[in-house]
Amino acid sequence: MTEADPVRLYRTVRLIRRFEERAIDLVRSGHVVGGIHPYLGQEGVAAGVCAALRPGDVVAGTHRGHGHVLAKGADPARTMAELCGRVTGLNRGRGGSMHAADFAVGVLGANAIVGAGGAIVTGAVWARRRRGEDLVGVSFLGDGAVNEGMLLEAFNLAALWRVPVLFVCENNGYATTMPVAGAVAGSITGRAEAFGIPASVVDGQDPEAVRAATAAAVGRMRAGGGPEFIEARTYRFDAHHTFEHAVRLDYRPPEEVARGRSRDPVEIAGSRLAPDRRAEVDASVEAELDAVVAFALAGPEPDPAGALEHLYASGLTARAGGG
Amino acid sequence: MTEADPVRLYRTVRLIRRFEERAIDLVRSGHVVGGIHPYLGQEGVAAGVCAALRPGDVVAGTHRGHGHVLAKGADPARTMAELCGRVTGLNRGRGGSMHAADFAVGVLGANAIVGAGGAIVTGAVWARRRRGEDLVGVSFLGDGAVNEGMLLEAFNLAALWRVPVLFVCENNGYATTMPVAGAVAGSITGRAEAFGIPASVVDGQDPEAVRAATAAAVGRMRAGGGPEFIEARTYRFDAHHTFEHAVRLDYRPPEEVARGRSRDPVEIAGSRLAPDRRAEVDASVEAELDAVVAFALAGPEPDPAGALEHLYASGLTARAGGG
Amino acid sequence: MPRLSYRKALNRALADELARDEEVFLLGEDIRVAASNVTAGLLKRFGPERVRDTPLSEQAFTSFATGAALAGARPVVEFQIPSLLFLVFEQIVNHAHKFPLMTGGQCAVPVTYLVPGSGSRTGWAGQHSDHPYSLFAHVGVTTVVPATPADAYGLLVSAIRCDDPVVVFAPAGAMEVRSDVDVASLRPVPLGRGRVHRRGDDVTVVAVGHLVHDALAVADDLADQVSVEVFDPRTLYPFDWDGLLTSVSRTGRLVVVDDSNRSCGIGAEVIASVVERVRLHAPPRRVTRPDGAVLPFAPALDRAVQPGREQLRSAIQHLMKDG
Amino acid sequence: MPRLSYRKALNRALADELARDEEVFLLGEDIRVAASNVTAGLLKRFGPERVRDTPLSEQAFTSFATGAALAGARPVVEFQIPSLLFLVFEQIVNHAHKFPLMTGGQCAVPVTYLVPGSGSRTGWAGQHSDHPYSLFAHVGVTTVVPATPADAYGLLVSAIRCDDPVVVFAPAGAMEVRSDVDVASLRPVPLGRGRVHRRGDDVTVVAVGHLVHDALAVADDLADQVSVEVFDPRTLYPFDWDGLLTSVSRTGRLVVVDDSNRSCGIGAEVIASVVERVRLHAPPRRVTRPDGAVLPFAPALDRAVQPGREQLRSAIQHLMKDG
Ligand SMILES: Cc1ncc(C[n+]2csc(CCOP(=O)(O)OP(=O)(O)O)c2C)c(N)n1
Ligand SMILES: Cc1ncc(C[n+]2csc(CCOP(=O)(O)OP(=O)(O)O)c2C)c(N)n1
Ligand SMILES: [Mg+2]
Ligand SMILES: [Mg+2]
Repeated sequence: MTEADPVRLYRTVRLIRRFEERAIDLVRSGHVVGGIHPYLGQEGVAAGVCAALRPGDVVAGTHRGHGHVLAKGADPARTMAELCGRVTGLNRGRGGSMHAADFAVGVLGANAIVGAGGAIVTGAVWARRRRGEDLVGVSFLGDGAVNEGMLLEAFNLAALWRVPVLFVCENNGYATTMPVAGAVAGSITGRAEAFGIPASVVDGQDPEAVRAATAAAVGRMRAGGGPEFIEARTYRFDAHHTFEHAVRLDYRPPEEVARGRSRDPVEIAGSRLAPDRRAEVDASVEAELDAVVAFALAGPEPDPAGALEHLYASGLTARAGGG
Repeated sequence: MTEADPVRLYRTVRLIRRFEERAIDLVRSGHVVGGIHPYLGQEGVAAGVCAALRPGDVVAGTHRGHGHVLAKGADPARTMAELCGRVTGLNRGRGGSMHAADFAVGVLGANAIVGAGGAIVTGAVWARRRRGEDLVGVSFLGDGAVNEGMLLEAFNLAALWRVPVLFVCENNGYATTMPVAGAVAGSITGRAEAFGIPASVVDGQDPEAVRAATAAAVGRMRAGGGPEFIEARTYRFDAHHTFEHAVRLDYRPPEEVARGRSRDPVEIAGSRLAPDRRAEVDASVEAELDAVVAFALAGPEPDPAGALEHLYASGLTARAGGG
Repeated sequence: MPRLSYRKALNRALADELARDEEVFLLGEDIRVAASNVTAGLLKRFGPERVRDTPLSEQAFTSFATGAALAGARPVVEFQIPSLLFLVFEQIVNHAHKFPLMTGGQCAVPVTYLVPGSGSRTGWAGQHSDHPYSLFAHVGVTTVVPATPADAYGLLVSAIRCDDPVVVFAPAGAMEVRSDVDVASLRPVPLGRGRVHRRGDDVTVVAVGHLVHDALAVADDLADQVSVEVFDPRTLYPFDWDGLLTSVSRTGRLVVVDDSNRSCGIGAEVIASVVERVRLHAPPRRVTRPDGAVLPFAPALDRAVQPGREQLRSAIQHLMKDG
Repeated sequence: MPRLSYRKALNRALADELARDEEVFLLGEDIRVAASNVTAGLLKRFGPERVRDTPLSEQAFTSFATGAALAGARPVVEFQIPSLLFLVFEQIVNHAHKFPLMTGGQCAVPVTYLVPGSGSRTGWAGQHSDHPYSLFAHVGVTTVVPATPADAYGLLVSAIRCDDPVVVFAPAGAMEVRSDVDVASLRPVPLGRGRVHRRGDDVTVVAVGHLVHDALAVADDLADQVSVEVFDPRTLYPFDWDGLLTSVSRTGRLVVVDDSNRSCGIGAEVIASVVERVRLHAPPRRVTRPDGAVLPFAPALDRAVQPGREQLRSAIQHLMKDG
């Protein structure tokens, strides 16, 4: 969809929101081991960006990755099953929250290493276009990532070789506890502009604004343009990671958190729907998520005997570690 | 010297020129094993920059490093002895051309890894200033280095923490055989500006212009400013590395080479001296270099039994590799 | 006697060294708010110049530490994830480690790299669960893996005082260990000296890091069948060969249990170095991660890839049958 | 029969694979003009889309290759210096190697990393003389070190066709080897299969890469005293344990000569894996670089740090005396 579709956009935002809330419940109940980096508050970015993409386009996500995976079209049930480490998960339980991937819908994977996705998606888009496919790519990244050298190198390659990759920086104000001002000399958009990459800022809390900005950038890319950059200003409503629910880290003033939470993408997108339409969507999302959680928890856990399955695509079998 | 001193500047330029030519002779005669990256044509940059520094300032050089080492005040005889792998060399014959270092005069070392010096000199300057020393640092780098992520990360740290480091990019048009236009999306100065680092372009073939630009930048840094960036436009007169004397690599049009060579820093600096003064300097440089080469070749070669001396500063002795 | 936790022991070592030596300072991500807890309270006590929170620029801040060390400081660099050591491998191995020899002894690089929570933190999956200590033992960077709170304190202190780079791995599996320690009795523990945790006559079990506790448990379990000596090398490079040979010469049997990959791991090194010099009664055995291990997300798979007590027990029993 | 050089064999392997499979392409620095010679003529024949010269951005182009491979391409990435593998260690080990398992088998990453001239090129000093193959054998990335022109051809072809990442080390000490080869007879050589270059009864010498030629020379020299079998593993990971055990079970004696650092090197792995399964007549021996080796510049020092024929000869002789 390159046209606005407020219902679909709202549904995606709402789905991600409730998916994350349910996932946090499953962290609390011990079903999701290791915790998650909740996407709460940032839903508008993934939803808006992916609303402007086609199924054949590819995206590379981040450690805060569920939103990207869902917005690009992965099955929420298999995504949740992955978080629960079940064989029915997207990655057969091998990846978990930080590595959820669904190549079938163009999700090259969440990635636990900050700044790592940019070069990977650039290579993937380049290789498929060389083969004649008409696609673009999106690299999601956080404000922390713009300080990683490997990402800046990727900006250069994409710009130089005119690979149509949209770099979407979700500026939620912090890298874990580090505020942007303490980490970014210059500006975030300036980082991209230095490589000749057109860069703009968008209100990341408004999914429709994000969609429109993405549609414009992607339109230029499909028309033969090189990479583009969007800084989506957003706010993380919850913890950096669920471990923060247990350990109190003191880095965001309460007033700031309140202000940040006051611009809620779910409300912003929801306010554009008639109340009964919105209620309908909410109910459908709720029903879907009940099924999602049920599916996830019903999935079998993987057999430890197959712990190293898929380690080598060539079929090589690794020597065991036993005595 | 922050004042112009045409004689001293010319002497430095001339010394580096003739040092390199003598070193190339020693490569040909087999006394310098492994070859060198000649600095021919770029002498004005090292000479001009270091003319604006104080003895207590520190510099980090590159693989094309002899010019930086000499201009900062290292003994040419011990530098040449290092190239010849003698115990009388700056590094006792352990470093060679690509690692020549002289901490006593603030040379933290040539460095064989492109882009690596920036963060090192930033840390060194920061640590010494924390101790109350009043110094600045210089990181020399090539046009190829501005594509290295580690260097871009260093720009960010230096800018953020306002460490007075002058990044001097010697844009000689090529990284080995790769022209700047094929490697740098955006512009070289734009890379620094993206981090809020003031950047300017200077004629690198004019040592006095380089000195003046450096003095201005260093003056701002000593007055409490953060890092600065200078792009010195220069030209490499000879091969990327002496191996190119044997293997013909075809990447620079002959007209371009002729044009580049027509602006010779030795001539430009020399033309500012009265002819007899210039002749005097030339003679003194020649005499010095005769002594330099004699000293270098007279130095004993290191004893293989001590091959791993200095491996560990803590005194740890490495286990041998023998059977 | 108060119970000292491993985590608190690291914190105390940092505090004591910061207090003792003005040249010690900390660098790392979120160390201000002590996301890993090992830096808790240090910002308040020592201020932001000595507890420096960094942007996500691991390569630059690692080499910044190298530079600071060249200038006489003693930086401690904290990494949030073991695989970040992959990202800065070049900076440690090619620069920090090589500078003393390359410069012919002109400098020392006393940097400590600290990884709190190395190895698997259940649920952190593939990119966060590495235990790459054998890599550093291979390149010859001093490598420390403390098993107990007192050793964590004493080895970290010694690492900071060492004139060479030292990597300190604090295994996730040991971070929660507590023991009865008279805090006033905490002392530096010499690098390169192992420790016999349990005397035994029949077999020497070399156990690394958190696996020391597993080895002790297995030894106790098997006490009625076999007399097990548990040797904890504490430092993997340089290794305490004398200490180990003394033990193995007496027992004549060797099992190694180590949480790194099998091929070219420290387990291989221990076996090779022993059999080069001691004739064993039975073929030695190793219990390790499998070759090429990538830790899968699902907890049961994750556990299956790590060496466990069952495997160790079976290795000891088989070995006793063999001779 | 024509004399085929090792260098030319690599060139031919690249050309044949580029011709055979449209998905094969090359990435690297100065490969356009073939600074290392192994890409000579390829630009002209296959064009700049398939022989892609890159900016100095090793991290980005390595991950670009990962992305392209995820999209079905088969990139070959050339590195000019062995230590550049340190710089991209994260990109290879944490991404390319881990993607198949982490995604639960959704993808393959068929990238070949080629290092022409690994190990010491005399006079290139500390940062250019590494031989880090054991690091890749530890992490479990397929690692190949061909000794002869025919194996260089055959293993590089197999590496390119392999569905997993493969690192191909072409030792500087082997690059100039030429042998009589019927070019029409060149064939892929299976990965993971060793080769007995010389049959013998008394001792098995495992020799890696260029050291195969030294081992053969020593074996000939000692022919009147001892019958030496020379085993060339060719692939270090996965290792041909069956092939080696067959040899050692017959000879009952083992010496390894390998150009990596001693601690946790492939030499240690070979010894450990053999003594776990075979009772030897005499303690095994290794000839390696010393622990933590950094190659000093001066040629005599550089040589002293590398394993040599004298050391191998003496190791064999001592071993024969031992039992
Ligand atoms: C290269 C790297 N450095 C550090 C980390 C540890 N880490 C995980 S998330 C994170 C913060 C990332 O901040 P940002 O990019 O702004 O994304 P956000 O978490 O705000 O979504 C850090 C430091 C990592 N995973 N990778
Ligand atoms: C990180 C890194 N990549 C590649 C190389 C190999 N190399 C040595 S010099 C050089 C070219 C450097 O170009 P530039 O920075 O412009 O400096 P110049 O040689 O022109 O002085 C290359 C690619 C290296 N030494 N380090
Ligand atoms: Mg952020
Ligand atoms: Mg250049």
